[in-house]
Amino acid sequence: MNGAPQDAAVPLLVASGLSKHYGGVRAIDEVSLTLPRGTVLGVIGPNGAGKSTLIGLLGGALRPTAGRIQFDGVDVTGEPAAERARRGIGRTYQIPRPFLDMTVRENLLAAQYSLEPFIGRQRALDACDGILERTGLADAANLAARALPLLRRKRLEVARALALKPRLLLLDEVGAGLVDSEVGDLIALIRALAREVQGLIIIEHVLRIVRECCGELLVVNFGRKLAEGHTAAVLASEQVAAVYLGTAHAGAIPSPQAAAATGLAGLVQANAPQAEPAGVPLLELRDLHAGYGLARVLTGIDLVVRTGQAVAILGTNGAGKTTLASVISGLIRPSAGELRIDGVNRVGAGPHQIARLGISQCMEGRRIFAPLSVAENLLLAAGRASKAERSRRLDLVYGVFPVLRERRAQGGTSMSGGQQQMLAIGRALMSRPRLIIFDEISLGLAPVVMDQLYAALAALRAAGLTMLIVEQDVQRALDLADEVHVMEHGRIALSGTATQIRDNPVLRHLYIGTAD
Amino acid sequence: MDLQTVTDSLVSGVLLGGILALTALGLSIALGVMRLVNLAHGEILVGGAYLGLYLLRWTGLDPVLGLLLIGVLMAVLVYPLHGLLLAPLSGQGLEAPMMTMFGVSIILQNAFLLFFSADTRSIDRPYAATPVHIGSITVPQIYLIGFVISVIVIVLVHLLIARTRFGRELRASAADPGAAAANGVDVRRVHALTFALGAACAAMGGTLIGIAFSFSPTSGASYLLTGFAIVVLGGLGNIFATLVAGVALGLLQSLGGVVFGDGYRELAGLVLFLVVLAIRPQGLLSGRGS
Amino acid sequence: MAADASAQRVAALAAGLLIVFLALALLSGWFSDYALELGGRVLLLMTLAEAWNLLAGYGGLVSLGTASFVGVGAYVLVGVMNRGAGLPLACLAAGLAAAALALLVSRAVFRLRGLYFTVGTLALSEALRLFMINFQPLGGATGLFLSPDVPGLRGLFLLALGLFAAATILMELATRSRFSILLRAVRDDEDAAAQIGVRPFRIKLLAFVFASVLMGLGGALQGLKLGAVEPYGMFGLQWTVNVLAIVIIGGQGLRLAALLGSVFVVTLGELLASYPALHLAITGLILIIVIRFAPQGLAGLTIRLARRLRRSTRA
Amino acid sequence: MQIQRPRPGRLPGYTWAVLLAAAMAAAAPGRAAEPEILIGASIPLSGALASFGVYEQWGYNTAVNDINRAGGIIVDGKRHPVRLIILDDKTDPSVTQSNTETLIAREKVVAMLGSCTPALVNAGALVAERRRIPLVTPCAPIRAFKSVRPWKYAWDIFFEESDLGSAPFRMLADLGVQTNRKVVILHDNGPDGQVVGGQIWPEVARQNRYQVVLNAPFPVDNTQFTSVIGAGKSSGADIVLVDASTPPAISIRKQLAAAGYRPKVLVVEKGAEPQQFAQALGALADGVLVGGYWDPSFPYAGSADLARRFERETHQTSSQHIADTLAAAQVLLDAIGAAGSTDPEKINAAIARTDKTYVVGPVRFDALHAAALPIVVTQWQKGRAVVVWPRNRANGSLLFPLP
Repeated sequence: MNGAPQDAAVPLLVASGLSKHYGGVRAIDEVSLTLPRGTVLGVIGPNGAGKSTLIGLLGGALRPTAGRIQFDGVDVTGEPAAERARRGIGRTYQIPRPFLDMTVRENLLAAQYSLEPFIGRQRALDACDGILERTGLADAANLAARALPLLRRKRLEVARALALKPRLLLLDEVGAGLVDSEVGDLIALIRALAREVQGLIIIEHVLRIVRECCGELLVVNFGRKLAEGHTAAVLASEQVAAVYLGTAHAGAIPSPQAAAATGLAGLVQANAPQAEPAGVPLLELRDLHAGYGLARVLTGIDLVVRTGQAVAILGTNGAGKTTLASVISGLIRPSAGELRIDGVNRVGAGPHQIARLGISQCMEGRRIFAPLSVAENLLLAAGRASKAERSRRLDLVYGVFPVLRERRAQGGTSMSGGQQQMLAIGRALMSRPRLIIFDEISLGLAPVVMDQLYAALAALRAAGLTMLIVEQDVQRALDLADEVHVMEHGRIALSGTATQIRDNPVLRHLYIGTAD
Repeated sequence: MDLQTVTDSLVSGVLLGGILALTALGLSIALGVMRLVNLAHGEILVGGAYLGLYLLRWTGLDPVLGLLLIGVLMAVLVYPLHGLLLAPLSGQGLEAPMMTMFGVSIILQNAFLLFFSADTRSIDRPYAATPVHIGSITVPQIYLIGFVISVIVIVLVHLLIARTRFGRELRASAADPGAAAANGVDVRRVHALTFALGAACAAMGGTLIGIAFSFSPTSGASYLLTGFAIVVLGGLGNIFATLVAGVALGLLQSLGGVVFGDGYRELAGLVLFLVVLAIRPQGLLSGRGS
Repeated sequence: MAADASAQRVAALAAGLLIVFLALALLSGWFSDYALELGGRVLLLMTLAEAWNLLAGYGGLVSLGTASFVGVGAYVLVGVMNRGAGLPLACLAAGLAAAALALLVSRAVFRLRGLYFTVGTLALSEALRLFMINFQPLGGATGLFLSPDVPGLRGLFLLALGLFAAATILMELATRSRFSILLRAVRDDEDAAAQIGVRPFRIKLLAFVFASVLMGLGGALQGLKLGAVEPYGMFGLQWTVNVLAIVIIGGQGLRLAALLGSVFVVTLGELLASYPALHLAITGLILIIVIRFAPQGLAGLTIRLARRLRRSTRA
Repeated sequence: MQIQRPRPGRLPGYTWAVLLAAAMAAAAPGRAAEPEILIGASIPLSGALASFGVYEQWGYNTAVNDINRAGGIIVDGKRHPVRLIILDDKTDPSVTQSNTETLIAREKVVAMLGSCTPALVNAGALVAERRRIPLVTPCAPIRAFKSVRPWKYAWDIFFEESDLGSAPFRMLADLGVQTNRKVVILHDNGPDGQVVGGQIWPEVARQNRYQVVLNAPFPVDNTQFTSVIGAGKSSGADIVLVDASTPPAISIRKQLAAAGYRPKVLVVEKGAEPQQFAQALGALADGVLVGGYWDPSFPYAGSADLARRFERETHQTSSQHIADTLAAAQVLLDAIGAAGSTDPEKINAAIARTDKTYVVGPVRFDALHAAALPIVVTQWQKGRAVVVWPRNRANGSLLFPLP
């Protein structure tokens, strides 16, 4: 495509000592990798381990704090994304970013025309339609991208990257949320692609895709390289299994939390002044539908959470877990169905009203307020409580997470991911809630931190807090919850007690994809 | 032009800058918190000046003493506007609210014309026309008074935003409305109050302007633009930065005045403004971009 | 749909437009003076609105700098014609000058995204106005007078028509061609666009220059019409605001908007000019009401009405 | 930011759109001539100059009402009432232009009355010139008016800048006022400001052996003068000449005082003329001199009760602007009568022949279509404008030095 050296001796991509730091957080730290021509490299690791950051650095969306990137023997470290794309580096976004107000075909044409402004119209169209055909989007060619549901948007990401006729293709979790059969198709597609492009880097949660597509595998954790080598070998290693599958924790709760538990009691039980008898439905969803614009994410959810219960919602990426959480907390207005709190239908109530009903949410991605200090982040949620009451609650939260007391004067986002998550949990507690929705709190956290968090959750539960846990991490959720619902494609596919679910084969199928 | 003159005009530039900062404060808060380009800011400012004028005429209350009252009055007057005009437009991008406020501005202008006639007014106070000597420097008393008041008000607003619950809710709503709401903040109410707060500051600044200079139904526009310059210099919604930017602009304007003649003071200010935009889009002093 | 409009269709379209405009040009002989005057005014405003729409609607660049380019166009036309140049040359110069200004400021303003871009362009135009007021070589606040005699109403109307024709064709090119695809890609997601090789700065700049040239020519026409240009009038905020009002009242992003909006604004101005006290206030009121209750503007209403009619006729 | 997304336009939709424009244009009403004699005016009733608009509106209407009460004008042997159509130009030249076009094209007016200040007057006059419709205007300083082009259809009744500019010096000489010979000039860079402050004052000062120690121009809407005033103060000049519109004029007066600068003579042209100047400044206005061209005390028919009549009808304080606007309208109406026709050419010719004394004094146009009004110097004393020069017009004595 352009005059860069093509001889096979030069590896397609060489990244040396790549680092990306945000303030104190080291998203990527000293990662080096070499991609010989014709290889398919898989990158795995817990969410938030820095995989997407890595892609960003390679694709040029992010400027590295340190390190160099050579593509095809040329140093491209300084080049902006557009120039790298023109050299033939194509990428997809984990959260799809299609051009929402253009048709699917136009999305591809954009890539075509940016490369060859004077390409014959017909040729361009044919090329696009060809790609749409392969990616199974042909039927949607003239739809506005806005109208596509999440999974198809992910397809569009791939298609758009292909329209660039890339030599190196970076795929970021394109398999997420696919069911088995779809995974099969995707694998076929990736294999076909591997023959066309000169190199392929795949970030994937779906182990089956990793196994069947990637020759080489790189495991990232906390932004550092954890392991590297032939896929089979790497996957076999205990360490990797531990880190990645997130089963690294000892089942028992560390003792220090016991102390906290008593404090917690003060925080939570006050919420049930007339000592609500356990088992009264606190939250009830009836045939709930919701979505964004035309994309319907939730299609008929029925769910009951009783006081004192710990309910877990499991499910693949894009199954609608977080949407469900947002609907409950009033951030998204359901398109149909009922949202009952204490038996009263609250559809249409604003988030702050829901919050004041004693339902608080520990939001996905923490959503800490950067301009507010740690203490202020906590106080904010205390709302109209009296000064004395506020400081009482502060102390209790500090009791649970002593580190927050040390950092109380700091900016909320200046802390590490784990500490921020603690802050988020503390903040959810400050309103003396009756029910807390924990949304993906384990996202990209060190196992040890996860242990602390889940210990805290256990303590809260012991203290009698009702909780709804939305989780990626099956094991932990199962350990904590007494009732579990597994979501798939916007509906609840499987329900039961933790024990029932635990040994249910369907779970593995739905969640990780049948491990052969 | 001798040194005396230069120092005098530079000092008065600084003092005036403080007043300008006060007039820009409301604009800054609205932009930072509600992402509202308030094109009616100038008219609100002029409205404040008229409030001061008639307060003096009817009650004989000195506008400087009654300044807080004026602010409160204006806040009460505009508070409903938010719920009526702006709240329904939330999530419609920024032109809709912007043009709504423009509509408000022309309505206000004509209301002024109708009620107060097109005459140029000025709030006639003795201290507006008497010099004050600080060492060898001579500046108009009103500049000094205005500066002190402006700084006090700005500090108060800063405390309000930095220390109080409302302040927390305001900053939270600005940073992440969704999360704020999920934590029990009534974002809509916070916005309405912010809007009113901004109007109050504008009104107080307007009164000071009305004493120091003169005003007419149409004199809002120029203050709107200086306001924008200051806001962007300081960075959106950054209180103290706004003060610094105001002073910087005032100083630069009088520098421009001294060097090129008074004709060029505002131009000098705006040129600096554009330069800063080109180099530091996120504002002269704010650390973070928007 | 941009994608499947074939070459012939574009040709057909161009031909169609040509016919329409020729027809209008011929017809104009029978128009009353007043019709010519109003028509000219509407066409000029439509041109400006189209240009603004290219920026905001297709490029996501909400500019408050319209006045600068109008003013530059007007001044350059007058200046050049006073030096004895013919009208075509003067118009060319005006267009080029506007383009030059766009190039000059692009570096600064494109660093700004969203709100900052909007406010930045506003300050830019104000700075330019202040400069023109103080810059004596260009007449300062007095401005310049056009020495050669200006064409009559019909001439002006035809010029406005020609300009609008040019604008339309430019818009058709910009909004149906592959360029529009790139432009909209940048508008929808600048980073994602870069990831597929689009160079956002160049694309935005191109649109900015296009729009500026149109605005400059519009200004030139106005300068010709006035025969005298001075900063308060030509660089005044009212240009920016009128255009915004037209687009918003007409209906943002709908091609019909320019027409409906301009007709509405001009008519309103004509009807209310005799009630000065009400005039502006009512304009403001209408603006607020339209924004509040017809977010899609008059065009949106018309379309909805048309649909309802169709449905009722079917039923 | 989110913007409504454009839908690609469809050709048919677009064609009919353009056709609709044409239809609209063609359909626009061409009003049939009525028995009335139609004259038009586009004046600033809103915007920065709205205060002038009020006076013009009253002056024009009064002239027309008077003539109608007297039975109208005889044209082609028949008496016709006169109808004056006034449009608001929002102080925007573009609007003056389009209003004038509208009045001529839609209303088919046979003659026009002008707006106020050069920018607005020119915008209208240029259209009238193009459409061959006579336009009589007050409120446009003559030199600025003449500088635009040799007029064929536009006529101006106002003062000549050089008269105004030289007045203070002539007064100082005449009344034998004792000051040092230093002069400070502050003038806005508007058209008339340029002429008076930039050219005339310096040259007259030189002729009268005064030394201009400082001459500072500033933009019309400037509010701050600390540095110039500082410079003026340090120069110690006794005479300060200011040419500015009212808002800056007020600021200047305040800042002079606030800077502790007390010249012996303070002339503030333009801005100090309207009553609001004195109202806004209170005692500070006392002693400020301003050139004028009319005062109720003038010995012309109707002068005495004109101001009273204005204040009775509008409950606002009067201004000399009611006189020249009234006169301008009367000149036009008389010309129509003299022409005995509504043919613009004939009216235009009749205007040229104007030679009559109106409320502002004798009006006779020179070759360049201007009739100059003689200048007097008035001074604010306790909220009243008193004529202090020339002696034969004075109705009060000069307050000196500036308190």
